[in-house]
Amino acid sequence: MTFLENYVFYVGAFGLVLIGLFTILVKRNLIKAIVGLAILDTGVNLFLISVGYLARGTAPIYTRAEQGAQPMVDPVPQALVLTAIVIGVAVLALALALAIRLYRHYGTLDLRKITEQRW
Amino acid sequence: MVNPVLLIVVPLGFAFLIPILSLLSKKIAKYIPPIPLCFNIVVSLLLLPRALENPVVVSIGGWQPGFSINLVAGPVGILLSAIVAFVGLLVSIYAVDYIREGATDRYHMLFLLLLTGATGVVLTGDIFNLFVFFEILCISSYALVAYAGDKAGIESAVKYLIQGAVGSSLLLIGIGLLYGLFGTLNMADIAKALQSPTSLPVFVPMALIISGLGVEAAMFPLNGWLPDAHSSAPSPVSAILSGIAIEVGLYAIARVVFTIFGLSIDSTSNFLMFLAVLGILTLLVGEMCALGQNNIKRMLAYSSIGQMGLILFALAMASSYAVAGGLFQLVSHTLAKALLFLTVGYMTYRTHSLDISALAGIGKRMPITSLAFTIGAFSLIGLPPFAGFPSKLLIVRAALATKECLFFVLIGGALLGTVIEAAYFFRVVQVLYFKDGNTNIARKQVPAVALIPIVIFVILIVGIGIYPKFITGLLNSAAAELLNRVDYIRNVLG
Amino acid sequence: MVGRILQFVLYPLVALAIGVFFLGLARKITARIQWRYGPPLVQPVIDMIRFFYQKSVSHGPVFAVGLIMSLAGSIVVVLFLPFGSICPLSGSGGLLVVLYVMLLAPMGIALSGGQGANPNISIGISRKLILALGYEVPFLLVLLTVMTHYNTISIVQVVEAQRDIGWSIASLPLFLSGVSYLLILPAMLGFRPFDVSTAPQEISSGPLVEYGGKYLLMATIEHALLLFIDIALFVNLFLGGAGNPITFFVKMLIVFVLVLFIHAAFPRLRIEQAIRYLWKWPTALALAGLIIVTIGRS
Amino acid sequence: MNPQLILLIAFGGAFLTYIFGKISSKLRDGAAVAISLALVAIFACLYGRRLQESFYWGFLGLNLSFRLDAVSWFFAIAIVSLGALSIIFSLRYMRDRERTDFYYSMMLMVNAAMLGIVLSSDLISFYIFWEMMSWCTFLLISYNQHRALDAGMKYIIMSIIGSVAMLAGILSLYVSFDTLLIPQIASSLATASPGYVLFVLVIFGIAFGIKNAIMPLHTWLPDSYAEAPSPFTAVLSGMLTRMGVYGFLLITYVVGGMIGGTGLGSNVLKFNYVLAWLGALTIVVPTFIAMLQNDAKQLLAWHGIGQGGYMVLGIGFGVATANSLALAGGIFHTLNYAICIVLLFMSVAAVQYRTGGVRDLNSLGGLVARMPVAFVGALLGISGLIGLPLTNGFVSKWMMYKALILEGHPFLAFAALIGTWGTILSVYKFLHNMYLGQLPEKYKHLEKSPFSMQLPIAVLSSAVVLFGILPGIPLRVINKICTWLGFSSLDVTIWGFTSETGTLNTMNLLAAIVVVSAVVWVLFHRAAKSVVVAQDDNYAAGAYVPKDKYHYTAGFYEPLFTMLRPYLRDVVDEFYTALAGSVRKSCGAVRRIYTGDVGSYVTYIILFLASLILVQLRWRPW
Repeated sequence: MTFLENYVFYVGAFGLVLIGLFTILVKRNLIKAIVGLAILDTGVNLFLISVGYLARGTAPIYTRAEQGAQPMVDPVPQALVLTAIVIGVAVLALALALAIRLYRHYGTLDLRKITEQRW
Repeated sequence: MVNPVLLIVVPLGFAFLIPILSLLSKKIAKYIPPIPLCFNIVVSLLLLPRALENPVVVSIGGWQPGFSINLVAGPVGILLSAIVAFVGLLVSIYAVDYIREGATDRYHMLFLLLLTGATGVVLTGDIFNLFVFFEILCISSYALVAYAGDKAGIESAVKYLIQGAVGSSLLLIGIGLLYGLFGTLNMADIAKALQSPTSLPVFVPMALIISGLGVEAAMFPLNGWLPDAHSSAPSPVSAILSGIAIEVGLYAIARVVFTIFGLSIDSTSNFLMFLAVLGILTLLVGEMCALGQNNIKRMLAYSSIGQMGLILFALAMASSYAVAGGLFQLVSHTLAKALLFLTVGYMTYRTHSLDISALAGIGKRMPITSLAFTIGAFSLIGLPPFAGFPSKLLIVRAALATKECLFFVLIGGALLGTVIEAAYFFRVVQVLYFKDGNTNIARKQVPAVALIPIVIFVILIVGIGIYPKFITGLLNSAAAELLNRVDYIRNVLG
Repeated sequence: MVGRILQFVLYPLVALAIGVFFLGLARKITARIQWRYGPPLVQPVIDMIRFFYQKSVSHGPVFAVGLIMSLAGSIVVVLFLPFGSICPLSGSGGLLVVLYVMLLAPMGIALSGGQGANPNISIGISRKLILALGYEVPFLLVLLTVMTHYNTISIVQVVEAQRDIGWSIASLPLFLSGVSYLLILPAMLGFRPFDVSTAPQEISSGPLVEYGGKYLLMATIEHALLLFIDIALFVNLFLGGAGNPITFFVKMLIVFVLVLFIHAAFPRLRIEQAIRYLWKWPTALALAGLIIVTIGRS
Repeated sequence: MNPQLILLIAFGGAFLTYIFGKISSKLRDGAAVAISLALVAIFACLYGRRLQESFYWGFLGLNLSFRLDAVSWFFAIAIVSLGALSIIFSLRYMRDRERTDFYYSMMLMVNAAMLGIVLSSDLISFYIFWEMMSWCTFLLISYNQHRALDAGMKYIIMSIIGSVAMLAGILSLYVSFDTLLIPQIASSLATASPGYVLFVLVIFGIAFGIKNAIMPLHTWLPDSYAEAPSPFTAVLSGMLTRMGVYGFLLITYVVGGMIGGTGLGSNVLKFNYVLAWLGALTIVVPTFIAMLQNDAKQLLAWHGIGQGGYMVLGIGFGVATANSLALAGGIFHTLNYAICIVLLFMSVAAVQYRTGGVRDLNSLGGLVARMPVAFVGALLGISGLIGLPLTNGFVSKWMMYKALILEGHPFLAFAALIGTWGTILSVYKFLHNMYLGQLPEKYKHLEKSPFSMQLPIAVLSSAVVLFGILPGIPLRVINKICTWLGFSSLDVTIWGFTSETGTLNTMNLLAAIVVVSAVVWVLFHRAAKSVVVAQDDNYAAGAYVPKDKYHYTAGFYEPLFTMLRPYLRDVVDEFYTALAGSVRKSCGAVRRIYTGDVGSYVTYIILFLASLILVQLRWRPW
């Protein structure tokens, strides 16, 4: 099972992405759709981390010079993920805030009923 | 020596200054946005001569290019950042009077953030940084769409948010794949390493990035959010969204396609052809949807889709004429559409209705505003002597110069779109001037503060229409920069 | 020079005399065919003299101006038509001008009648114009056939050409046209079965109803000249004109009597029937002639 | 006086008029009249001058330039004169209307734009002025509100379609030859492939055909003419529509730069034959449709289409057979028609002004007694339209007929001649129902038309007669146009033509008619006197007749109509209307893409991405 060993993170990441997308597509409830967004985000973040992951690598921190040429994971994706998480959180917070307002207006969170803006 | 970083830092700083200052006084918030935007215009103009010679490349943190985040202020970047600042300035002046209700300090803060994001997108040379600025732009626009807090606004914002979030996830995946392939995020670096854009491993990230950016740039099947968001937002926000946000998205697509993936007319890939077809499809769908609209702002929103399609088509032709024409169209659309939304803002404010038929007879009650609307509409249709004419002329000319049947057919579609566009805009003009309507509307002009930006837009539209040389020089070098990948790489990497 | 001026003066008078003679002849022959005795041949002359001295009723200046215009138009047309060897205005535009000057007569009557403000007049004029549209279709086709065949727009040249090659009506394509012309001639002259516009029993003579005295005189002269013009045109175009006025007159007389037989024998058609007829056989013949001529030319 | 300055005056005048209007309406009227008369004076002084002026505007690297030669002078003087007369006519007509500032400045603007069209020497400035003319016209047509709105929409949509075609054509020329100067394009096209020349002809033919309302492209015209404010209708019908004729001349010049030398390509000839036939079709059908109309302006509008057919026939045929007589006839007819139709519309407008906007032919009558000047204008106008001898229309029609017959195209000639009969029937109805017959009771005390209306009518009436008697005056200029186009020169005399195949001498004709009329008049005068009686005395014989009832107008040609009506539908218009309806419907269908359900939008995004990747995986097209 070398394939799974090598690519397990990718499979997991894309699995999460697909689950997220599926949730957004299929679920009528806005909150569930937002949860789908969160899952999608997580999947993407996991994917980014996997890009830079090195099996058995250490943290990319040069604190002790004697550690020498030990394999390290790529630090850049981690930085990216940090940013992405922050952004994701902002989006989620905004989405949930909007959901509350939307519920006040419509009395429902069913996305298929909230179609006043169309055509 | 002016640094392009200032273009981003100063508005960002002022944006966060607003909530603090508004602790002192509620009224002060609305006067703050013009300050950094004025500053940005000045800086852009100061940078312009240098940028025209050679793009100004700044690395943040003093790292070597390729390892650090860098800003590339070439002619395109400066042109667009100047436009962003300029349109932003005019809209912020307009908003001084227009935005009265709700938490005005937050509005102004979000507004500045949005413009910061837009400026960042056009200046950055790092693809992840592009994503970050895009998110700044998007999140603030979600919030701004919902600003009024009414039913339509909230609904549109939610839908916009969901689609936008999906889009940016796709963009991020694409960026991740690119990083995985090339180990770098610097656009020039990636471009240098990337050889064949058609090989499958490269195509997948390209497809992801284009789909992701396409959501923001209102490409045809990806633009479900646009008519809702643009029509439900407060008018100044609509003006910015239609005038700046989607253009920035389109710029990002062009930058990615031309610079990173190196597609050009003489490359073996005919993906550009696909984009051209998609552009015309977008154009036709937008114009056709706009034709039957009764809601004026929704009509304008669909018209924006159409215009985006035209610009996309022009950019996808990838000849220097075509790209110059596309950028010209971008400029003229920005001016005209911003003008239209600003005028419509006060018209609908007076009539308390977004229905086109409710605007009947407003030409008599608000003559200057109506005149401005008419000029904006004529410019969008592409009638001389307004700014839309030379830009459309350049695009048609470029399409005919390709001497390819496909482009002849496509430009035929574009011209058909123009006819439809003429049909609905002329109908509105008739309603404004030649229909007797509601006499209850107060015979009241737009307040002077709001009139200033409107008049400036009108002057610019007429001025550029009569004397296009005013900006064609800049546009030509911008087009050259956008198309010349080798020079871009050399300039950035030294 | 004097001869030329004499031509100008005398020719219309001769034409008028012939026309008036035809008017009398028409009444006489019709009467005889219908087993009546009929008025004397000079009756029209007597009438005209009486009209001249009779008081009349007017409806304003247009009422008179229209008639004058109409009469003047007819006289000018006469000047354009070769009569034997006499043709005072041969070099001023040819058949095309004739075609257009011929318009003055109906237009003038219509103008004057319009001012008469009598429904009978309006109905009559409307019928007259419709009928004109009806016979103009074959008529124009016929004229075009002739002009195309001889490649000229001058009547004099048409007549001269026939002197060399024989009568037009004897050659194949123009035979069709000639027959077509004959078929529409009653309509052009306003004779039965095409007298819808003046139908006395229906609309009290239509355009003429308000005319009395000198107005009626002028209308009569106009009609007399019309008889001359249409028949003279036929003789010129199809029967080779003539070297001298006498032959010309004889030819005209024969054609006229032919028309009179039709006039006396047929009842009046309704206007739609008339149009339908005119647009059927005469048009088909004329069209056939024109097509043959055009093909022959190219 | 260079062309830029003239245009500056023209456009500046338009703006000034608007500004003056805000100050005082008297000032505005004065300014409008002064500017339009000044333009007339300028062009009168420029007679026979040739100017060529290039000035750089920096318009996308294109040279914009102006020129003045025979053809532009000919059209320019017609534009400014008719424009000035319309402005003078408007003074009273528009006095108590709304938005007169707008009206006057737009009138001047339209005139200025038309001047720009005829003065421009390169296609891009031509196009710019063309478009400006289009949208100014749109605004003016819509001015009357209500039904005018639809008319305006119809106009602008067709106009935009035409100009879009033209834009494509112009830019295609630019891409091919890298110049837009008309003379240079003309010389470059001489070496172009015949197929390309045909493409240029067709695409410009569509643009100019729409403006000139050639048969399948005519549908905008009747409504626009009928609904526009009448003085503007005069301009619209007189010159603006005829910019199409100017366009055809221009395109003839452009593709026919080689007429003198190598001869025209066969495609050019074929195209012009087709054009001539379309012209013939345009003559016949609309003039017959005109008979059906009961609205004075609609009736004249259909004649506008029909008479346009004569011009197209003359020009197309003239080019196809290299016959300068037909060509000159077509051009001359443009001028003649313009004079006549402006006269007719003014006469209708005068009646409208006095009767409070009535233009229904069934409710007027007998106005000759109340408005003699308008009647004379109408009479001369219709005479010119018909082409009665001694009016200007006669000469131009004669020229075309002669050319058609002698070149062996009797069928085209037949179409033109039968069109004349259609014209006679319909314009007589127009004249009769409006001016002749019984004066309705309510118009018994109508006032005469005011002087500012009588003046233009008088001027134009005399022009009708003057050009009919002395056609040589305009024909000299037209002759120059023909030689500019590379055609052989005509043997023009002041009173007509001399040639072997048929001479035209209007002097003989004039002498004959005048002398004969005098004789008849003397005879008439010598006869017993007549008494003027009320119109109804004779008919009613003293009995009571309801006075308004017995004016025979409604269904004037009823028997003919019942026969022809099924054939005289405007099928093209119906087709376009259906087309527009289905376009609107399909647009409505396309809108359904935006379902409002965010799920479907996300589906679009996913599907787009998935199909991109799958297509590339499967077929690798990119």
